[in-house]
Amino acid sequence: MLTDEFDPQKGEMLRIVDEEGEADMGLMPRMSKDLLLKAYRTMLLTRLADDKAVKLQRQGRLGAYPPSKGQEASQVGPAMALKEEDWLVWAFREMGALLWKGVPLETQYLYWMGNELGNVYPEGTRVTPSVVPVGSQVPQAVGIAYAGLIRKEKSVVLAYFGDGATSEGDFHEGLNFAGVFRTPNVFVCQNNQFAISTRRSRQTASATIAQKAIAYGFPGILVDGNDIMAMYAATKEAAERARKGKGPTLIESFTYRMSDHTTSDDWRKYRSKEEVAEWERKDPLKRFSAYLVSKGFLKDEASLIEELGELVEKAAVQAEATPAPGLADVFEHTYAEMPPYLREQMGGGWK
Amino acid sequence: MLTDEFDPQKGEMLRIVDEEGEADMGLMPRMSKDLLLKAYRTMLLTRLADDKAVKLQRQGRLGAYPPSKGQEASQVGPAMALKEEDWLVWAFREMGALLWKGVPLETQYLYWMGNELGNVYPEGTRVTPSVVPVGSQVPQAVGIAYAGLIRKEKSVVLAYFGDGATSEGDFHEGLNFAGVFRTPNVFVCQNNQFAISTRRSRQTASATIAQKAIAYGFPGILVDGNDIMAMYAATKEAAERARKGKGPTLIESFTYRMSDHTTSDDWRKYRSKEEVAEWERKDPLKRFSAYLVSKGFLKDEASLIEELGELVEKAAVQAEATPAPGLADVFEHTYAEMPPYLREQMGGGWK
Amino acid sequence: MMMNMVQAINAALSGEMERDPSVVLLGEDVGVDGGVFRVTDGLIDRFGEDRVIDTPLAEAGIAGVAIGMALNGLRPVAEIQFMGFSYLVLNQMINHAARMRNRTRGKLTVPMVLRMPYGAGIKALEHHSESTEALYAQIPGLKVVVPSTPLEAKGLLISSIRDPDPVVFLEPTRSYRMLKEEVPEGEHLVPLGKARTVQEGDDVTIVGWGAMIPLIQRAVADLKGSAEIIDLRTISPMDSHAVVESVKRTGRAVVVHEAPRSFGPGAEIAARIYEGAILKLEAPVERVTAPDITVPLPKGEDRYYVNEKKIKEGVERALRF
Amino acid sequence: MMMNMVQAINAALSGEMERDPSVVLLGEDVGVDGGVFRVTDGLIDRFGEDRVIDTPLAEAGIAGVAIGMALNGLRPVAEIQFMGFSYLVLNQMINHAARMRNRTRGKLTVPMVLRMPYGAGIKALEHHSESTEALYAQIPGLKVVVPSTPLEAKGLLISSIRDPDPVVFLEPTRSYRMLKEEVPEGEHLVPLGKARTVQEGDDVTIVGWGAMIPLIQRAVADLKGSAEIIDLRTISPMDSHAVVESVKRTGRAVVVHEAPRSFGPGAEIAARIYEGAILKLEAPVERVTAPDITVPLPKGEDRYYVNEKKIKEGVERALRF
Ligand SMILES: Cc1ncc(C[n+]2csc(CCOP(=O)(O)OP(=O)(O)O)c2C)c(N)n1
Ligand SMILES: Cc1ncc(C[n+]2csc(CCOP(=O)(O)OP(=O)(O)O)c2C)c(N)n1
Ligand SMILES: [Mg+2]
Ligand SMILES: [Mg+2]
Repeated sequence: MLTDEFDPQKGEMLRIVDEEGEADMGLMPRMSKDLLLKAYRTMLLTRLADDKAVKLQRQGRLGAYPPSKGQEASQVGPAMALKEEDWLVWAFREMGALLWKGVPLETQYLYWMGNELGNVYPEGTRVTPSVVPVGSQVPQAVGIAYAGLIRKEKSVVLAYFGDGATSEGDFHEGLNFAGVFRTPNVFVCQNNQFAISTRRSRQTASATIAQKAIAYGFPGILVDGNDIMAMYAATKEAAERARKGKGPTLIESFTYRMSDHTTSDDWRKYRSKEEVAEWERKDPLKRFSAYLVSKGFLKDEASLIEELGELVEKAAVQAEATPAPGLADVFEHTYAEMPPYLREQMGGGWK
Repeated sequence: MLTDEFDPQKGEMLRIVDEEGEADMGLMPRMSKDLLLKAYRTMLLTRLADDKAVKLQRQGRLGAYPPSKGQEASQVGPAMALKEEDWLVWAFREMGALLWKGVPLETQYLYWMGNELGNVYPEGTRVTPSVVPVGSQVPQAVGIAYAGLIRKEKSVVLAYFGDGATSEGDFHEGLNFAGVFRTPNVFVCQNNQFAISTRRSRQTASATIAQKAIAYGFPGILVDGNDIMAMYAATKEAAERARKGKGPTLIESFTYRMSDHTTSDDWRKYRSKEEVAEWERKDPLKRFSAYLVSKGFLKDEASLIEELGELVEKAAVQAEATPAPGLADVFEHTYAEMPPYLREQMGGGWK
Repeated sequence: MMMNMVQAINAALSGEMERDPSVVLLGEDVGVDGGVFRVTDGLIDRFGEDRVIDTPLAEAGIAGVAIGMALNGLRPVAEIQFMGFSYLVLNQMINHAARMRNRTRGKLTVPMVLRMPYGAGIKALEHHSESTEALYAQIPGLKVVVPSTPLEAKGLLISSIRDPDPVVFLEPTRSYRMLKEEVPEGEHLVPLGKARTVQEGDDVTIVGWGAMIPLIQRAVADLKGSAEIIDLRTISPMDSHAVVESVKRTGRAVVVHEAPRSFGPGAEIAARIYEGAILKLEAPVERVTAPDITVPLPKGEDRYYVNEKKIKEGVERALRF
Repeated sequence: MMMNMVQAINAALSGEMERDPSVVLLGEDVGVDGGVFRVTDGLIDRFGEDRVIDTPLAEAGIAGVAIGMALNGLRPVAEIQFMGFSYLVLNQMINHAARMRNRTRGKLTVPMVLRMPYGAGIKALEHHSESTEALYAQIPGLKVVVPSTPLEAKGLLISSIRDPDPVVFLEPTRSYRMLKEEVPEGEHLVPLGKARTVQEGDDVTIVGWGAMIPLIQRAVADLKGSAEIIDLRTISPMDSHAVVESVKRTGRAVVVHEAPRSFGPGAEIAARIYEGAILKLEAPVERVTAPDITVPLPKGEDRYYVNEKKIKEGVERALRF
């Protein structure tokens, strides 16, 4: 059990591939070449799509947007451990995870462009919509998992949230319920060191976030969030534990937000260029590609970039071509059946 | 440091006087005979006043009331460690602590009889009024402590709450703030094993409540809550640490509610007579009096009981003699200044 | 069978749990203890602790977990122990439950019921007497339902459980054991969003709900003039049509609620009456409510609570105008 | 000095912090970052991190801590980053801040300000456009204040900070940088609980606040007939006297707010107008509001937000009646 080997209270962190791309094969999970390449592809797509979203925002073609840059391993690694019947519950900065789980890029763009259709995912995709109120999704994820138990499913529910979210009551209440009910939950805290401008050290005096699991009676593990192998391995173990009825796990993904909080933010207000440069060195994509290159798995990155770039452009075009919601759209989903006064309001004065 | 010697993660619990009244003198805090007798007196007064409150309720002379029985040491011990300038923040089941800190019994009765004057304490008594919404007082206690820091006071803020309260978001948010701001707070969780009918084991999967402090980066300690010496010693150490600017402490007082949750409750619905009898054996008053008797400090308990019984009767009479609030009372404290429409409402129709 | 409201609610819950395995109950002390008012008494024995769930003491968590359950195919009925503690769930209810349908254009929905005892008049502890139904009623996407009798409670609760949208179900504590009436054993449905005419009349329309209904009935018993009494049942979405049509006939209206006056439900009802029946109104709409103060502790409660006398005076003011 | 609303609020805060050492600020990102709207920019440098406090991300905690501070001699000004996240503080505000004075008969009080940006009209992210002022306004013991211009913001905020009771101070996001006006450098006070006549007129009274005021002004610019515009400023306790007196003169009233209609502040205002001026009213009170739906995402926002056209239509309906 990785959770036994790595004790967050001792500051121990699971890392499989180091910053130079060197792997500790003793810890390496079984992953086929195809799986590895698909993971890299998703991470790279995320990076490119993220860049594009920022550009679209700057051009006024997309609203405020929270970039994923630097967190691609932290996002994709856990999602890779999910089966189709498993649920993915996210916050708002998990583009890569959603891409892996089958939420199309154009749908994601649509959401950030300000269209509710961006919350409508392909039939059967077990992904909840974005949750902007920080932390609210945590107890919801526990409820989803509980329902799975009652309905005799074998599904696992993976919930993402940030380091900032761990300060909210909802985080606490959710994890506490999960501990009591032993629900099949995997909690992934993307500790990207900041909640907007607030540093992790100011967020909580707890030495690690992983050790907060001790308060809920289940294991917590600290993982290098820029190492996709480590994130995958830790989540896979946690998902298996959950599936076997052995309860939840808290995974702290130790990573870094390389860009602004959102496009409305300016990181230079609260951190130094040196600090950011230091983390650019630790870029999860670089590390992963170094590993893949060393293995001889990754050869023609340039043409991959080109291919994915085209996908990104297409998704943007498609999203932009989607018409804005009509009058009925904004009214008729308030209730299953529209109350008479609402129909009147729709008819008169709000045309 | 007791917090170093007793590790809640290993299940270690601080106990100084055991169930037979035998003391571990190596751990015994310095306490004068007077202090000991005053403590016993307060505990006994609490027991008698508590009994009386239940009787008054049964006679329809007092409203729903949450008995303290069994928790007298857990309440009085921490309060004993406070200085006059220190604050005491309570929930709703801390009669003994309030008596120690100077809130008269008749005032407490008045509150449970349903009169707001029961929230008005003698000038200078640094005690906040009852907090019924479970857990809300925790962040408030942190704010009080922070204000003390800003105002360059050396005061400590002691906050009580129950095992049930630890599940609330407010508990989490409050302790997390305290950790970050290193406020002079002492948090005493009276783990009386129940939140109404809900057992401690159902409240959280955490092995102890004391270990929840690990999530907030400050020490936690598990203490035998039926041992007044242990509760006093642990709180004294925590208060000193707080006063020195070394931040907060979480104390889990391991105790038992020997009576009903409130007079509206019936404990036979959710626990066995055997279980309750087992804890009656561990009665904190018995233990303390055995110790005092063995020391030769306590001689004439009967006349003490008589004296305190009279105090109790007098307090009840005094509380009952207090007139119900007048019309102006219920209106005029809504704001510092009464808005015109409220004055109108008071004038007409609500006479 | 003769039942009080507690029994009727219990019957509604057990009937629905019997009928539909996706119905689950959760809340503080709802299981072993049967709820602090014994509303869920015996259900854990019948349906097991997986479906009658004693939760940790955390209201936001309860609401959040219920939302999650509803998203994954269950029909949770969550209990908040008293309305005064329900402010803790407002983020979950407003930001999530209420708008899930809209924000996913109908793809994801939250068919849940949030039950809670509410209202004063029983000389309870602090925070145990709140009636802040307007907090919930103002949120698009939520439904707010209040039963006034045992029979109504059964019918409205069953409809609430089967409703595809989140319903806040407010149980007037004061009415829990006030009265027994005949309640059919099997299915009994009362539609949401439809007011009920408790008593027909021609001279004044009195609108109320929950524990106000029996008070209103007694207040007008020896009225000179005939009063039409409307039990609103669903505070939101409101059946203003029924109210307005009645007022068009009677020309006078009195709204009775136990919440404080300002920004209370009575303001909306009055506004809709004016908007819909202004040309037929012969008097201003009277609001008989609590004053704009915090609910006093028991010794002062009578200075707050609506009573027969205040209702009578309001009705007389309307008739006299 | 010419200032926009952000600068005026900043000036009010720094002036009060200068004057009174017990004033402290707390909230998410209010320190180093100067707040997400830069409202508190530079204050941490002037007053230090003990008085300009970057908190962990926990709204209930912020409110609870602020209450504690107020109980122990400080005058905290707490920021909630957006009104849509403020539902998390309702338990602390309703159950504690609002009633501390009453429940201790004046012995303990909570002089705090809870500031937050509110309102739509800026095509923001989900949950960043709420205007649920009625949630707060209905709570006895709380005051709810909304400034409409930079000058007003400075004067009202200073009064709010000095007020002995808890004040919820709502800053219309849309107005933050919309307009600059001359704001005096030193002390400038605007009393709470007093409405402001923005423009005098005889034919119709239009009541609004915050970001609605400039919209109303533009909407009536070329009106046939003269409109009296009242900026309510304090939603609660409401200066209904000013509104009612004006309507008694004009005989017609329009209430404009950007919150959804039902159970919104407009209902209470309308009810008080009817109650106070029924015999002088020549038309029903028009409510120009958002519809009863969730604030749409940016692409649909215009279908929700009140605009000049809708106001104009409302005023014309009132005039035509
Ligand atoms: C309840 C709530 N409070 C405040 C905000 C404003 N806000 C949006 S993101 C954010 C920081 C979140 O930090 P973290 O959880 O670490 O996630 P990250 O942004 O780093 O991915 C804040 C304060 C919010 N969305 N919800
Ligand atoms: C927020 C809130 N939820 C529910 C209640 C109802 N209630 C009153 S006391 C209590 C149990 C409290 O348990 P604990 O914190 O262990 O304190 P104890 O009663 O054991 O002293 C509950 C659920 C409440 N008062 N406040
Ligand atoms: Mg973060
Ligand atoms: Mg307890």
